[in-house]
Amino acid sequence: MRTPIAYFLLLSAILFALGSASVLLRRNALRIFMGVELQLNAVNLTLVAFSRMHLELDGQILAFFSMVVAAAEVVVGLAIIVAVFRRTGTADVDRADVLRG
Amino acid sequence: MIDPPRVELWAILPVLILFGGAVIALVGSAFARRADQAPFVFLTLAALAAAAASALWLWNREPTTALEGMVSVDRLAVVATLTLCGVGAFGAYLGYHYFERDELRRNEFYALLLFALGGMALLVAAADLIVVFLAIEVLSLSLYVLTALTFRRGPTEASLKYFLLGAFASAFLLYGVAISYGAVATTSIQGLARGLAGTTGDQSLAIAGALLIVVGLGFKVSLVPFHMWAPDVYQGAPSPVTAFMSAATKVAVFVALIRVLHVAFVGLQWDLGPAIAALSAASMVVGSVLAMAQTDVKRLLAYSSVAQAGYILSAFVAPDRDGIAAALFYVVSYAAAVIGAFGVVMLVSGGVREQTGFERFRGLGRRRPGLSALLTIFLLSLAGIPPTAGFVAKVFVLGAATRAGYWPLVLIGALAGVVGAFYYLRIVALMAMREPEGDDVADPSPLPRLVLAVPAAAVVVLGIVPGVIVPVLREAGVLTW
Amino acid sequence: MDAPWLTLVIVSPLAGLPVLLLWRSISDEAARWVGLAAALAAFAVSIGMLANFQTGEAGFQLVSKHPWVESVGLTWFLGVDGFSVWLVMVTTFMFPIAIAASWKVDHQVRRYMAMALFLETVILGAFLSLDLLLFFLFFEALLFPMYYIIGVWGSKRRIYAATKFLLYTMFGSAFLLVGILWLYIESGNQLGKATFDLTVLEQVRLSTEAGRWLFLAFFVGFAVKVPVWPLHTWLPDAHTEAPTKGSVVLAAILLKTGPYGMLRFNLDLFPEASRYFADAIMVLAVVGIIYGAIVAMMQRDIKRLIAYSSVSHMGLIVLGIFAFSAESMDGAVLQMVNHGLSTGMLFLVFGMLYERTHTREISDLGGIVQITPWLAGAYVVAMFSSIGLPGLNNFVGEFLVLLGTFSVDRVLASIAILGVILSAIYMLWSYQRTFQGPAKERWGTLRDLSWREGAIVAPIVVAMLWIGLQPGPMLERLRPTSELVSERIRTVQVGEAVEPLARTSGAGEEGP
Amino acid sequence: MPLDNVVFWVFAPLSIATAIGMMVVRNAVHAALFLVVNFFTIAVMYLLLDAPFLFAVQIVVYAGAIMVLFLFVIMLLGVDRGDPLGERLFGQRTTAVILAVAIVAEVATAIRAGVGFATTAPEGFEAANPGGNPSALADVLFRDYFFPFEVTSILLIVAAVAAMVLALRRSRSVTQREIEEHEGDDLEAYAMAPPGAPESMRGGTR
Amino acid sequence: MIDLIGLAIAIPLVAAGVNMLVGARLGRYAGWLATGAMAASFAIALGALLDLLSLPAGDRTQVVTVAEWIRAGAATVTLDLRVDPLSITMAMVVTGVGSLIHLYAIGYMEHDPRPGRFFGYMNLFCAFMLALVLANDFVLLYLGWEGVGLCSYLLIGFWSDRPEAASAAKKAFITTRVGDVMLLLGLFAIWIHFGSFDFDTVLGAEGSLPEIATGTATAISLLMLGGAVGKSAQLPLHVWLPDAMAGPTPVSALIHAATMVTAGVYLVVRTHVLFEISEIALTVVAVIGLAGALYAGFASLGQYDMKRALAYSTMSQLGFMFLAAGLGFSAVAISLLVAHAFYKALLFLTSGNVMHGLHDEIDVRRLGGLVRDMPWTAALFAVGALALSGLPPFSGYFTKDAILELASHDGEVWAYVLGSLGALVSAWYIARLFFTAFIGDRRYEGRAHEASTLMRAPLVVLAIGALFAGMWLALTPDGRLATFLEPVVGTVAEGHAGPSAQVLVAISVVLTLLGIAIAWRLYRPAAAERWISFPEREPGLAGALGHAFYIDDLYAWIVGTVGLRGAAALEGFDRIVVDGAVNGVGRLAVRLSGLAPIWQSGKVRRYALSFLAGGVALLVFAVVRV
Repeated sequence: MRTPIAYFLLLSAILFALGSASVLLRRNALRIFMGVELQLNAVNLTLVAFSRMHLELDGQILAFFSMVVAAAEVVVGLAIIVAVFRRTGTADVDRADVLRG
Repeated sequence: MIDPPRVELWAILPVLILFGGAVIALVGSAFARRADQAPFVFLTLAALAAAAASALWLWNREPTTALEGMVSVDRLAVVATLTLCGVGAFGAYLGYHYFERDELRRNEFYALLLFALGGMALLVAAADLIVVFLAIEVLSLSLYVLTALTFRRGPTEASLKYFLLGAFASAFLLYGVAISYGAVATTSIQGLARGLAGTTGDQSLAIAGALLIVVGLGFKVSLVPFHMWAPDVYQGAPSPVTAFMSAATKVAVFVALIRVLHVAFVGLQWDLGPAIAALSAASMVVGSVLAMAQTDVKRLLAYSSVAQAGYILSAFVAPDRDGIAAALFYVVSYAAAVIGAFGVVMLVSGGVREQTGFERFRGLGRRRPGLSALLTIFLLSLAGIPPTAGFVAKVFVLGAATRAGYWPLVLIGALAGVVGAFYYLRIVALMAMREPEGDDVADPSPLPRLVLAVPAAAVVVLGIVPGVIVPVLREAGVLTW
Repeated sequence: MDAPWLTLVIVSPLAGLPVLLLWRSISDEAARWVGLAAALAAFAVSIGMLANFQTGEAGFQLVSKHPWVESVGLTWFLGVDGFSVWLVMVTTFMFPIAIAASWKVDHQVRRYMAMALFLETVILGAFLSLDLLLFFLFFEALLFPMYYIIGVWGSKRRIYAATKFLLYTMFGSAFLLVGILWLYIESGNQLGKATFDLTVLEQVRLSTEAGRWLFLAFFVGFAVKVPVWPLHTWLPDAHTEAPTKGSVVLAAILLKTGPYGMLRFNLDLFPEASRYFADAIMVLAVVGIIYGAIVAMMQRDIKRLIAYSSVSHMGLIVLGIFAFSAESMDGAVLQMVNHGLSTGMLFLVFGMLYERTHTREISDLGGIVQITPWLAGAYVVAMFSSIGLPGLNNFVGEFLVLLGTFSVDRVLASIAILGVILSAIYMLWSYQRTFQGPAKERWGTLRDLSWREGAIVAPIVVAMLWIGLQPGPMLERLRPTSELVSERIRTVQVGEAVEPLARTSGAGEEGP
Repeated sequence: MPLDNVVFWVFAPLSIATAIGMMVVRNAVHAALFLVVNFFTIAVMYLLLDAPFLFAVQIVVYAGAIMVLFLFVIMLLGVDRGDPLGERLFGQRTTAVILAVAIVAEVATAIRAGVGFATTAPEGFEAANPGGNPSALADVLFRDYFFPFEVTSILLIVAAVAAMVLALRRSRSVTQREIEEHEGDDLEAYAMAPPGAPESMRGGTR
Repeated sequence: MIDLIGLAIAIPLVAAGVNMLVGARLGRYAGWLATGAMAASFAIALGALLDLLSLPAGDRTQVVTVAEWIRAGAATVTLDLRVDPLSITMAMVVTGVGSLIHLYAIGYMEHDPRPGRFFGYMNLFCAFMLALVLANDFVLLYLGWEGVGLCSYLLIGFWSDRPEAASAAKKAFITTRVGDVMLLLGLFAIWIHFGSFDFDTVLGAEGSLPEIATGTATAISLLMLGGAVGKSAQLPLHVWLPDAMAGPTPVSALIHAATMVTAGVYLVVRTHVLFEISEIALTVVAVIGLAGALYAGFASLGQYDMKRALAYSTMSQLGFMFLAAGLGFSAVAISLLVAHAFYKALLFLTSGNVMHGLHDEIDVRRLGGLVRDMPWTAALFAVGALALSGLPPFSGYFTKDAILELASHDGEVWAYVLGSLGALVSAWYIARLFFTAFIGDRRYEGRAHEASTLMRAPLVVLAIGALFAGMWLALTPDGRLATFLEPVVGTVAEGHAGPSAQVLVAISVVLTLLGIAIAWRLYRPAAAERWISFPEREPGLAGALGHAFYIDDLYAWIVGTVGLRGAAALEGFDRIVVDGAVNGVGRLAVRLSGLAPIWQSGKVRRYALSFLAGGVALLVFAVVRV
């Protein structure tokens, strides 16, 4: 393959940035969380690209682990969001501001 | 057919014990949902004791890495594990008292506590960034749940915030790991050290990776500007959880930071130094200043813990065993003081309603001389006033920073200490120099006081004869690769 | 007799602490007696120390040196020389008096006494430690008990005053800490082994630049405690709001840690910088003398007035130190003791009056002298001592300081001497308004000094007269040290490298 | 123009586009679907990078499991009405965009220094994949990385516990109206006293 | 006896201690104790004097070693005492006149509630005064110097419930302190130059002049003079003396007439060698003295309060002493000092009698004709007046007029002319006092009762002294004071300029009589209402005289208005600016901290924002660092 590795890395950087941006911009907890997922995927892409560059599989392994972690996080995260929703009836994080100052 | 890996389970005996205890507690809580909690406490304490014992047993091992270089066996890990076990014990007892008093049956508490401790014990022994990442995830997930454990509005909100930002942070951490992997083609901590040793040319990639990792870990220890979750979460979480979280997390993550900065990226120390110093200074200043106007003790302590993290970090600019020893001493004394402080707050605040405003502490010295005396000792240590451990610790870290030539940082630290004295002693003044008002909801039971007298004694003893642990810590500061 | 005298002196006040801390149900009366007994014990021990003090020795004596935290080079390194010996004595002398004077404290007596004894210990430690970190430890440990005493047993705005005192002095010691650490590291770089040992640090050769910066760091730390103008505003508040004993200890002893620190550390460690900054500091000191006196004149509150008079007197002490002449240094050290006695007694006697009248306002008082002649008499003695009447203690100190300064800088001395007039003005004027004039009938029923109070005041008067007429024993003990130090300083040229100090008795060797 | 280039240049823009879409659409469900597509494109990238196994896992785990879970929760909570795009936090949007751009720029600079924009991956990746990518991965995973693998199991247990504890709530779920009623007591318990405390609280400077 | 001279100080000191501590229990015996102590120390002084006289003139300077006081650096101060003709003369005056006044005071203070305190202070004063005159060391002299200041403060303010007394005491102490400070500076200068405070080292043994530059000598002498001026209430530091009369009359007699105020003269005479080295200083002394003599003389004319009038007269007499010292006639200055001690004490005590007899009435406008009620007192006052006015053969003549005589012989015409004017004025004002207070018809109600014998006896002794001491001291061959003092003050150079002695005698007698005549013309009984109503007719002149030409009022304005305003301003500066800055910093910090909620808004996305910003910042650092 002749596509420079950097392209993949840049792509993942862009995706990572978009992910963080949506964390900052969305008010719905779920969608914030989606942004985080996007970030994790971007990182995975970086890992795989580097593993390709270094001609070794560790990167892919790491990506694999990160997927598992992502899965676990999703479980917990969604549970928390559900719990909050049940408590307050909304998933809008801007309304979760009892604790401040 | 592949050759089987070397499985040296003894190397992670403490971790195994903790996780084992966690699983047992979990099963137990699953079957005995309404049962009395006492057995769980004893189980937890037993597990902690066993873990501590096994850690001690590891003390004299030749420093090495085990499990295919994933875990390092060294005295740093041992010391950290012991500290964690101690903190865990107090956390467990405080939690027990807390939930018992309001007849809340939260038997999962112990399982989650042990899981978190297991993750921390793993973190302090991690010899590979991927293990660091996984361990962080383990302890974070446990803490998210612990934070929410009373399911009142505050805890759930705190948990949500903690989780969202935590996930955000772990993405950065992972990105950092990935980039460092890209830069050096390994994620092994010692491998990174070897890879970076003697490399010349532009290190931007590696530095970027290192800094992203610092961001990820800095979030956990609430360094400015990654600290903003801390006040909300500390205030929102149940007091025993706050106590445990604020003490244990810092111990574990700072030890991990030691491994990352003093081993993995030690080759970049001169590049990273200023960034570390900046973070440290920012944390000390912002934390102290913002704490001044607080009128809720829990929240005030949260901000103060931000400043404290800054102090600990200031020792990291000196990449040598003395710097490490200084940081370790600070972490230990901080852990003792802060868990004690939150413990007292828990007793004063009157159960899950968590009334931690200043008015609860007015004239406490008259109503509850014992509690106020304890809290005073802890606050003095946090403020770094002799003869308490906090003073010695502050001298150690600032001395380390001075040795590294960062005397502006030292000056900032010293002056931030003045601000610190202001808000810590505000509470002392509140307790000792004002007349009590309103009804007294403080917990009368004597046992918790006795338990909290232990960290108080530790704080004073360490303040007068720090020599009892300093040699040990310097031993722990010797890192080989 | 050979004993670890200094260690004993430091720990002896703690003797009473276990009782006070552990015996929760102790009666107030018993607590008072325990406190007094411990303080007296400390005095007795310090007498023993004095007896073993070799007259004519310039260097440190009765040195005891034990490693404490080897890893950082912190040592339990105590030593006494001409500078510190009398400060120790005045400390142990004033504390029993101060405690006896606070017999009237009625709430939380147990804690009060415990704090007092703890305070005495740390003050003594500060005066005796030759290890910079040890000194700083004590220097910082001073703050909390004082803060607590002011804040808990003080008068209306006590918390404000206590906090201000604490923060202000901590602000100063922040710089001090940085300086100490810097020096510590520097010693490590130069001597291989980093240390806080004063006698070793004297050997460290500093660049002129570094020396000056360090000097400033140390100086700020001590200047706040002195207090040197314009860092003085914490003093009036603290003095005013503190309970009588607090004011006495604060004025008599606590302030002395500042000039003592300058004398012991700034001059020893940074002679070049000391010379370089001497003129500026002397000017500050003189400003302090005049300024403090004039502001004192306008105070409506006796305690504030005395506090500002302290600013003035402490300025004189700093002047004496930085004039660098042997006479002025002798005078300065003597003046530290004298100021302790006279201002301490002023606060003491006024405190007794305050217990009767419960007002500090000058305008509320008047004509007291006809009602309580003895109390007034005691006040007059203290007043004239602080005015510097020959035959009483202050005169000797002021005389020597001004004489020594005059031999160095005529102009400054001639300005500083105006303080002598001003002190007469504000003291006599306030005396006239409070004690003289027609007696207000509301005070008609005041009791005169009781025997207890008389017994408290008498020792101070005796000491005043003794120092005033026979200062010889004191002077001859501190003369060698001051001559040594002033000789060294005078030989230093600004901008040149400095020869390390050679002490007659190498304190470094002694001890295990 | 070699095939992989073509593929990359087709899918990279698509990936970015879908990411943006995920970010901007109002409806949560649509956002989730955008995200699924995005995951597909990333999977394709894996393929380009000779990671067929991850390609599979990506599709199965992410696009399959995780996103379904997301959609499920969205439906469960009924928050698919979508949330208003109007921004209430001052300067949030601008700053966010600036920061995002900054990240890309910085990472790009770092990559340029560390990797170089032109360098293509060396050939001979097959050598690292004896017996095909999956089995080779297996070798590495179960030898070098067996311990982290075990740790992930712990992680999953914790996740399970967490979900259990959080989901099996004692109290029944409440409606919006009841919240409003109970708001009060919770607030007085948890809301902060406004900073700038009353005089009585002030120990300090005045 | 000389070696025991220390006891002359110790005995009154001990008595003072006893009186001050347990005086309350002693009751009226306190006075006897004090008087006894004074008598004892008088006896010792007398013994010392006799011993001294038995010695050859050459070694009449004896130093009694007592103890070392201060030794620091190069400075050494001793408590040694010096017995030489000058110091013993002063000691005699102090103890002699002192004893008499103590005796008198027993009667005078019998109704006072706190005699113990009073006599304690009195004895303390005598002890300090003796230390002053017997000191062999400038610092010890300074101790006495300040000590007498203290006692003067305590005694003026003895009736401290009277506001004017309290203020007067304070004023006296502070004003003299100004002089003391100059003296102290003088001592410093001496030490810088001579490296010692010892008289022998500084002043040189007899004859041998200390080697010292004229400029230095001038500086030192002028500083000393400053001290002397303060203590002796000379221009411009004289303002405290008239007010000091608020104290009990014996105090005025002892401290503010006989002894303390003469300390300045003693100092100048003692250090005359330094003054003589620098001619300027000497001239300044003479000028100040003469100016003071005239100024005070005229001021005295404007006073209606007997004691104030006498106070100004004291000042004027002291002026003459300074004049003498300034002209170099130290011996004469001392003899005037001695004589003045007698008659001025006498005058004060008689006026004390008046107060005592007329319950503190002292305003001549409400006196008059006292001669009938208190003949003794009137007679004694007359004696004192004659002595003061300088009619031969009374003391004043042999002392005051001797000065003028010598001045003219030396060709100091200005001094002679103005001095004679002063002499005339002296005769005038003292005669005025006698005429207005004692003759004519009564202007007071009731009867004034004559003083008791106890109070009269000492007065008689004083009167004898006032009459003949001058003559005896001046004429009798061996008693001649000048010769006795020669070893210390050197010989008085007899000049021969100007008219002959007989002419001068004639002139002085004429002038004195003229003064008395003027007084009679103005204040004779017939003219009573004229001089009483004088202020209404001549407010300007009367005011000027009465207020002593308003110098005091000027000072009062400077200190009380300008000074206080300035001080108040500085106090405000301290409170608002200096302290305000400190508190401002604190307040600012708390304000700052109060801003937390703006950012710590509880909005998790804000948190994420700052998080991301931090990360970006670190990355910036990572890439642009190089």
